[in-house]
Formats: sequence, structure tokens, C-alpha cells
Amino acid sequence: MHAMDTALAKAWVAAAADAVSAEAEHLSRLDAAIGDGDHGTNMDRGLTGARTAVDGLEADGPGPVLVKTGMTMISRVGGASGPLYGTLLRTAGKRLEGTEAGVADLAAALRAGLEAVQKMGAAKPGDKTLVDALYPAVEALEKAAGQGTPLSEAAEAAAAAAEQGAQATVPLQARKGRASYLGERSIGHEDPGAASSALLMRALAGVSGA
Amino acid sequence: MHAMDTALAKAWVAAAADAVSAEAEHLSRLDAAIGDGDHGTNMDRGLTGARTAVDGLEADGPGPVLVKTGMTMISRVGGASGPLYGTLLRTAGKRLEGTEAGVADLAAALRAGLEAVQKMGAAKPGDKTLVDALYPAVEALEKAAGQGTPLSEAAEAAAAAAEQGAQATVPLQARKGRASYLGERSIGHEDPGAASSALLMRALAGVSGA
Amino acid sequence: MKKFLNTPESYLSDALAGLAAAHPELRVDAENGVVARASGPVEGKVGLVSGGGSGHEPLHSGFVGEGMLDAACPGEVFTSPVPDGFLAGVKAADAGRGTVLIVKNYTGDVMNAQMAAELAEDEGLRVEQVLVNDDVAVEDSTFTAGRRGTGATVFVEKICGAAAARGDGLEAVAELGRRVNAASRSFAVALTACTVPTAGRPGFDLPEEEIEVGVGIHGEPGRRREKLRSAREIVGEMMEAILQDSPLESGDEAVVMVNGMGGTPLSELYLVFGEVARVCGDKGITIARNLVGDYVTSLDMEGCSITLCRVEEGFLPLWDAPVNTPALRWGV
Amino acid sequence: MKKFLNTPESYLSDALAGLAAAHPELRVDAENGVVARASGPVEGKVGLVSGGGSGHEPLHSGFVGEGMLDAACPGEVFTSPVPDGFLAGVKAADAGRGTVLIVKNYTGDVMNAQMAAELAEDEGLRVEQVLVNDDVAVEDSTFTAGRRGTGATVFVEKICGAAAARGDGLEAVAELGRRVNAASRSFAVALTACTVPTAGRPGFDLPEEEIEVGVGIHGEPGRRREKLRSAREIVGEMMEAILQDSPLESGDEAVVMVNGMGGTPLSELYLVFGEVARVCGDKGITIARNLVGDYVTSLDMEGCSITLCRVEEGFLPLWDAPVNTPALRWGV
Ligand SMILES: Nc1ncnc2c1ncn2[C@@H]1O[C@H](COP(=O)(O)OP(=O)(O)O)[C@@H](O)[C@H]1O
Ligand SMILES: Nc1ncnc2c1ncn2[C@@H]1O[C@H](COP(=O)(O)OP(=O)(O)O)[C@@H](O)[C@H]1O
Ligand SMILES: [Mg+2]
Ligand SMILES: [Mg+2]
Ligand SMILES: [Mg+2]
Ligand SMILES: [Mg+2]
Repeated sequence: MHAMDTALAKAWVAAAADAVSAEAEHLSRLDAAIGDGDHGTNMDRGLTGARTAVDGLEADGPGPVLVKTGMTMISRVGGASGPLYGTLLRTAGKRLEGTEAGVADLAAALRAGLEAVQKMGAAKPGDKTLVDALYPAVEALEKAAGQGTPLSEAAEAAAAAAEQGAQATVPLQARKGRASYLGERSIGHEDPGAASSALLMRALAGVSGA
Repeated sequence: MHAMDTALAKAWVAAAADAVSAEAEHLSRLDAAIGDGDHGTNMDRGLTGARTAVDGLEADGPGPVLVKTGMTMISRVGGASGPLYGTLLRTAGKRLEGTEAGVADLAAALRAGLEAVQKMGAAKPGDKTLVDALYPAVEALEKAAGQGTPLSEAAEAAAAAAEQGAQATVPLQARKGRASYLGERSIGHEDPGAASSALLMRALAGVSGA
Repeated sequence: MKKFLNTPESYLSDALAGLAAAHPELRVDAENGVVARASGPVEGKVGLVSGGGSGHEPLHSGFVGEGMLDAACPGEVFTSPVPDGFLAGVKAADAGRGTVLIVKNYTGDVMNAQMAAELAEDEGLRVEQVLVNDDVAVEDSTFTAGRRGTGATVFVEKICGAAAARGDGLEAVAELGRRVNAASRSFAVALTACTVPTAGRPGFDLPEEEIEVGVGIHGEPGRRREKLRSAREIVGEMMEAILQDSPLESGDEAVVMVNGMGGTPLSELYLVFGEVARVCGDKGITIARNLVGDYVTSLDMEGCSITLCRVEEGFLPLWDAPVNTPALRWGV
Repeated sequence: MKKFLNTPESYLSDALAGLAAAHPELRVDAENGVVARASGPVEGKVGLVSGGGSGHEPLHSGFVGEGMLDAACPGEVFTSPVPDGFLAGVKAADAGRGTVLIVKNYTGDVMNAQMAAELAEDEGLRVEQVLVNDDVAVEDSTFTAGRRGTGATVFVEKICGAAAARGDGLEAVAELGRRVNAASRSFAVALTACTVPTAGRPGFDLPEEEIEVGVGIHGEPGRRREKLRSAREIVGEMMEAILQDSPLESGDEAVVMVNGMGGTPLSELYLVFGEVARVCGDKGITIARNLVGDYVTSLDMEGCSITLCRVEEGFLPLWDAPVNTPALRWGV
């Protein structure tokens, strides 16, 4: 795969929905430790809805697929993750205009999405949020774009970076979101939002590698 | 001991209070199985109060000691056991007029008390109540009175009969009091009121044997 | 045992102290076991008193006030008040026209109240007792202590309270109370046992996935133990027991209470009420009025009871009449 | 998990169906996530809406009615409503003079409400938001998501509701809500964790003899775990945290709420209130009004929160003004 087209975007959403469904209980359990235990249910509800919403969508490019996914998450998820993931994907999707998106297009789109997320939630890397997984993932995509890496490899690098970023949230003290209420007790647990972000990037690698 | 005087009556109340205090948790546990778990606390509250009440009582005979004990239980215990034990002892005490009560006097007094209890609570032997312990105890006293047995032996016989009667409540289905709500589930447990009645008769045997 | 308390022994008096602090309109006399209106007996009105063991809050002290009780007699936890307690309640309520004493049908309550009534009559006070015995879980009740008084107590207290407030006489208020009781049936289910403070541990062990069916309000085990099922099935069984025994027929109106036992979230009680409403709809019974919430509790027990009262001539206006108490308030 | 429910997934909609059956004066629209007055928006009045995750009943739907909210937006259990939900609430409340949207300070609630407010404004509706953030358990709040909104929400809803009812304008109602929030502080303690239906098990394990101090209302663990102590000591610690941060000074009046988290018996809440009253007495603070009961719950959690609001100019008449909702009712 050298670029994302409509079908690949839809496949991404479907794969992400599958991955989150399979890991929903795990995500909720992570959230129970430092939050309110609903992150898996929330993401599952949103992505299951999004998968159905984009399934029959007539779109001549990946942009509308991501926009639709983002909008579905906004209107189905609620909580913190709904607006954040919704904004991420809606903003990214709006940036993708052609029938196909190369690695550089995708990197730029997700950077825009990430910036919107950071503006909305005021989280910086290190605050123990989904930004900690998304930020290195976008950086990895940008680096791959600069080097002309094909999508499959770029997505693989992004997934690995996201997983590493999620893992790196374990020793951090949360400064944003519900986990921040726990103060020092938030240390020692993986952030559920970072974990779900890693799942999303891993799903992208999975469908891009085909 | 051939008869009960003021001192012996007071000693009985004190010994009964001690015995019930020591067994309060056990009595409440019996009550928890087929009732509401307060019988030990109830009896303890009542008899502790009665012991104090009769301690300084100026009385020239056992009658007023038992009347005072009964009245204290009525105004301190509540629940089913307060009025029942209160009536038992108050009625019995009223029947004892002299400075001393022999076995026959005691048997007649407790018979009168038991009849008042049965009138008040409408329980017959076999209904799985304190009557199941008191009834054979009074019969034993009556028998001893007929045979001219000394008080120490008579009380011993009454205690043994009460203990046997209490034990015999285990296989019965309750027909009176709170345990009756359990229907067949009341079978297999000792009735707490019968158990406390046995403690009272055993306390009498203890102080009479000295 | 995990509870907000200072010592198990001071639980009741500390809770009553808090009640007094929160409600200056009540006179709380912990020593004599009476909670009464601070304003005293109401001139020209029949007195209304109810009492019983504590641990069922808001019953009865939360129902003292305008349009409902004049006094409540809280006994020790789950233990009937002593005769002196009931008597103190009667004295706090009596304004010369006599007092109706509402008694839930438990051996202890009945005997202590009876003694109190005799003592009161010795002192020249007129007392009429109303016995509440609405719990259909007790089946073979004719040979035993009879049925327990549970949820219908709230209905009797509310309707008699309104009748007394409008000026009805002693016998009329008592007779009305008996009619309300006769028209009412209840059934309860527990998900967990409650813990009496002085006992320090739950009254019975109930495995995960099992429930006690036909429980009372004193932490005693129920008639039988069953597997936990859906709310719809549980309510179906409860309603069947109630309706089998109730005077309610298709076309009738009912006042319905879904009551929490102390540890049940309000959302679950509403969920249960939804199921009750469905059954009533199926049976052609119209729910004229309802209460959903904690009214007759068993300390921290998780569980609920359902009470249905057939609406008879005159009940609804009295139900709707103003009431102003800590736990029930409308029309004022 | 032991609960009265049909399926974990239908928990919320079944509970809302029950709410609808019990309260014909409410219009319950489970699909769009709105509970509103059945009579519609009130001509000439500023609309008042509050919303948030479900599981805190009676908050918010139990506070819809005369003198309080026009609409509530119940999200999924412990999950902020989506923007469409908040928007539907605003539309159900708006009578042309604008709507005040009360939002508890949680990341999700704030973001979803903000999106809804923007959508509403796109449609030409005026929306003022009032953010509630009264929980002093969150200490280093300036670097984080800030303080949580908990018990003070009830005070804001009641006082703003009365102000809107008497005809105050949009900015005035919102400004008053902000003042009430600024005057309020809360602190909560849990004896047990709650169980979210879809999770099926308690959010955290809490050993017998230990409590969570500084918990929120979403089943999250607290700031720290401590040994269970006497109610007097626990309340002493809670009050210290509140008073250290509160504008309350000796000589001031306060409105005080002792709130149960869903599984706490009323008698324990009164006991806690007694301890709160003692501390207030010691500090020279007069309790002008109080609420004791379940108002802002966390499903079946055993625990309680204490909220103190300093009485400022104009608060008390609005507090005392008539209110007629399922969960709060007086003066009507
Ligand atoms: N301000 C924020 N910025 C970025 N991400 C955030 C922020 N607040 C929360 N999150 C993310 O949201 C996740 C929680 O999502 P979720 O559990 O679905 O919502 P809620 O916290 O409302 O229950 C957290 O693990 C975190 O990664
Ligand atoms: N009608 C009755 N006649 C005789 N004894 C009774 C009757 N009802 C109850 N009891 C006795 O009272 C005991 C229970 O006493 P207690 O637990 O103190 O009161 P309560 O049942 O009110 O909690 C029973 O074990 C039984 O022996
Ligand atoms: Mg969450
Ligand atoms: Mg008992
Ligand atoms: Mg008892
Ligand atoms: Mg949430």
C-alpha cells in the first residue's frame, strides 16, 4: 500500500472497531484503575457506530470517511474521549481532499487533528493522556513522509511509536482528565486513552500492511 | 438451700444477668438465624438493668425482688422478650408473699407466671418459643415439690428440664414470634428465647446449690 | 462492619441527635424515645402516633409533622419500643380527643403497645390501636403470629394523618386506618443482608447470584432463597403474590409504593417501578398515585418492597391532602 | 453483581421508563437523552438545564420541575452526554429568553457542553454556561483538569431555578449560579466502591476496615486510603478540608448538605449531620438550611459527601422559594 483510499479508510475504521471491541474490557479496566471504568464501553459504542455509518457511505476519498467517523464519535460517545477522538478524526478528515492520501498527506492531516485535540483538551505530552500515544505516532509518520517510506512501513512505525508512548504513560502522574483527581495514585497505571490510541494506530498498520 | 429468701432472689438475678451477659452474643446469633438477631442484646440490657435495680432494693422476701426484675425488664427490654419475661417474673413475684419461698411456693409462682406468659403470647408447648423451656422446668419444680425435694435439687431438675426443652426446639417449626415468618426454614435451629430461659433456670440452680 | 458511627452503642442516640439538629420543627427526646412535633399536640385534633424498632428510617420519625404523625416512638434498632416509649408518644400527641396508635404486627410491638394502651387508659387517655399487617410473604399466617406490617404503614400514616388533620374523630380515624390496611398488600426481596450495628456483621450470608424472597424489614431471612433473575421476572413473582391476595381487580385504581430497603439506588427503584407499572397495565389496574424511594428501610439492606393499596372511597383526597414532614412533603 | 435490572445494556432506558411511568409531569425522551417538564418551556422565563452522566440519581432528572430545572440531559452511566444530548436539553428549555446550562467540571462534560453551546448558538439560541467545581479533595487543581463538580450542583440548580422562576434575566441567573458555586465547597468519603452495570464488578477493591477519602462521584478511587475511624473523626477531617478552603468565617450562615452516595442508610446520614452541626457550632457557623439524604449519588456506593455553601445576599429567599420536583419539594 502506498496510499489510503476510500476502501482503506473504511477498512481502518472496521479494524479499529474490531480491535477496540476485543479489548473493550481491558480498556475499561485500565480506566477503572485511575478513572471511571467506561473507556472501553465508550470507544466500543463509538467505533461500532462509526463502522456502520461509514459502511454504506458514498465517498470518493478517505477524507469523508474520517469526517464521518469523527462526527459519529462526537454524537455517540460522550465523556472525554468522544469529543477528543471525534475532533481528531473530523479535523484530520477535513484535511484530506483527494481520492487518495499518501503518507505525507496522512501525517499532515493527523498533525492537524492532534493540534485540535491539544487545543481542546490543553494536554501536552507527558500529561498522561491519549496525546502521549498520538504525539509520537504523528512524529513517526512525519519522519516516514520525509524519508519516502511506503504507507505500510510508515503505519507500522507509527503503531510502534504509539504503543511505546502508551507504555510510557505508566510511570507518569496524570495532569489532565479524570485520572488527575487521583494525584500521585495515578502513577503506575497505563492511561486508557493512550492505550486505545495505540490500538487505533495498530489497526492502521494492520490494514496498510495488506 | 431449702427456700428462697431476699438474698437468694437477688443472687439469682445477678447470676442470670452474668450468664446472659456471657452468652449474649450466642443468643443474638441464635436469633439472627431465625429472627432479627437482637435477643442477646435485649436480655442483657434488661437483666443488667434489673440487677442494678434490685441491688439496693429494700425487700423482706423474694417476691418484690422478682416483681422489680419483671418491671425493669418490661421498661427496659422492648421486643417480644421484654413483655414476656417481664410478665413471667412480675406475676411470679406477686405470688410470693412471705420472707421465704419454698419449692412449692416457687413452683406455684412460676406456674402463674407461665400461665400469664401463655395468655399474653398465645404460645403452647411445641410452638418453638421460650414456653418450650419454661413449661418442663415448672413441671419439674412441681414434681419436686410433691416429693419434698430440697430447693437445690429441685432447681437442678428444673434447669435440666429447661435445657432439654430448649434443645428440643431445634427440630420444631416456629408457630409464634418472628421465627414463624420463616415457615419451614425455622426448622433446625434452637429457639433463642428457649435458650435464654434455660440460662435463667441454670442460674437458679447455680445459686440454690451453694 | 463499615458504617458512619461513633460506637455501636451510641448509634441510635447519635442519629437522633443529628435528626434533632436537622429538624428544629421536631422535638427529639432520645431518653424517653419520642420524636414529636416541636409545636406540641394540635388543639382539637385526634392524636396520631406510630412507633417501632429503629433502623427503618425515615419510618417513623421522618413522618412526624403537619398532616401526618404527631409523634413517633423509635425503639432500639429492630426492637419494639418498651411500653413507656409508646406511652410517652401517646402523651406527646394527645390533645384531649384521644390518640390513634399505629402498630405494625410483630409480637413484640403488639404486646408493648397493648401494655402502653392499658397504662394510658389508666391515666384517662383514650387510645385506639390500628394494626398493620400487609406482608403477603407470610403465608400460613392464621396459625402463627400473623402477617407482618411493612410498607402499608406509610399509607396508613399518611391517610390517617390527613383525616385527623381535617378533624375526624378517634373512631373514624382508626376505622379508616384499618380500611387502608385491609386494602393494602406488600412483598419484599433482598439482594443483601443488613448489618445491625451492635451485631457487627450481616444477619445472614447471601452468596453472589442469590436473593432472599419474601424478607421482612428486620434483617431476618426470607421465605426462600432463589437465583438472582431479571428485574422483570422478580417483579412478576412479587406482583403475583400481591395480586393473588389483594382485593384489587381489573378496573380498580391503586396507590403503589416501590420502596428501597436502604442500600438500593434510586435508579433501580425506578426501574422496578417501570416493571410494576407494566404488570398493572396488563392487569387493568390504574396507578392513581405512587411513591418511589426509601420509606421503610432495613438499615443498609439492598432490596426493595412493593406495596399496592386499592383505592377506596375517600382515600385519594386524603392522600393528596397537604403533608409537611422531613420525608414526605406536598401541598404545603 | 446484584442489581434490579433486566440487562446491563438496558439499565438506563429501563430506569428512564420507570421514571416516566412514575412522573407524568415529566416528559422523558430516552432516545434523545432528555427529561423535561411535560408542560414545555415556560413562557417568558430563562431556561435552566443541567446534565451529565447517569448514575447520580436523583441528580439531575429528579430536579426537573417548577422552581428548578426545565430539562435534564442524562448521559450513559458515568459518561457525559454527547453534544446532541445537551443541545436537545437546551431546546426543550428555551422560551426565547436564553438558557443557562449548568455543567459539572469534568473534561468530558465541559467539552461536550461547549460543543452543544456552539451548536445552539449556530441555531440562534442564547446559552450561558455555569461551571460547578466545588470538590476540595482535588488539591493541585491549577495544573490539572481543575476541581470536580459535585454536591454544589444541587445548590446551583435550586437557587438558579428560583431566580429564573421569579423572572431574572439570562446573565443574572448565570451570574448567580457562579456566585453560589464560588461560595460552596464539598468533600466525600466512600466506604465501598460502586458497580457500574456494564462493568459488572466494583470499580475498586476496598478491604473491610478501610475507606477511600476524597472520592468523586464516578466510582473513581479517592485521594488516599485510610483506616475506618469513628464518624466524628471522619467528619472532622472532611470539615477541616472544606473549611480550610471555604470563604466561610465565624459568624457566617451556611446551607449544608449531607448527601448519601446511594447505599448509605438515612440514619447514618443524620448521624453524620449531627457531627457536622457540632463542628459548625464550634466554628461559629450557623446552619441556616440543610438537606440530609440522597441527592448526588454514585449508583450503589456506600459513602457520603458534605457540602457547605456560605449564605450570601439574596441566597436564602431563593432557597426557600417554592420547588416542586420529584426529589425536592417545598412551598407548593
Ligand atoms: N484533557 C485531555 N486531553 C487529552 N486527552 C484526555 C483529556 N482528558 C482525558 N483524556 C483522555 O480520555 C481518556 C478517558 O476517556 P473516557 O474514559 O472515555 O472518558 P471519561 O474520562 O469522561 O470517562 C483518558 O484516558 C485520556 O487519555
Ligand atoms: N408469642 C410468643 N410466646 C412466647 N414466646 C415468644 C412469643 N413470641 C416470641 N417469643 C419468644 O421471644 C424470643 C425472641 O425474643 P427477642 O428476640 O428479644 O424479641 P423480638 O422477636 O421482638 O426481636 C423468641 O425466641 C421466642 O422464644
Ligand atoms: Mg472513563
Ligand atoms: Mg429478636
Ligand atoms: Mg427485635
Ligand atoms: Mg466517563
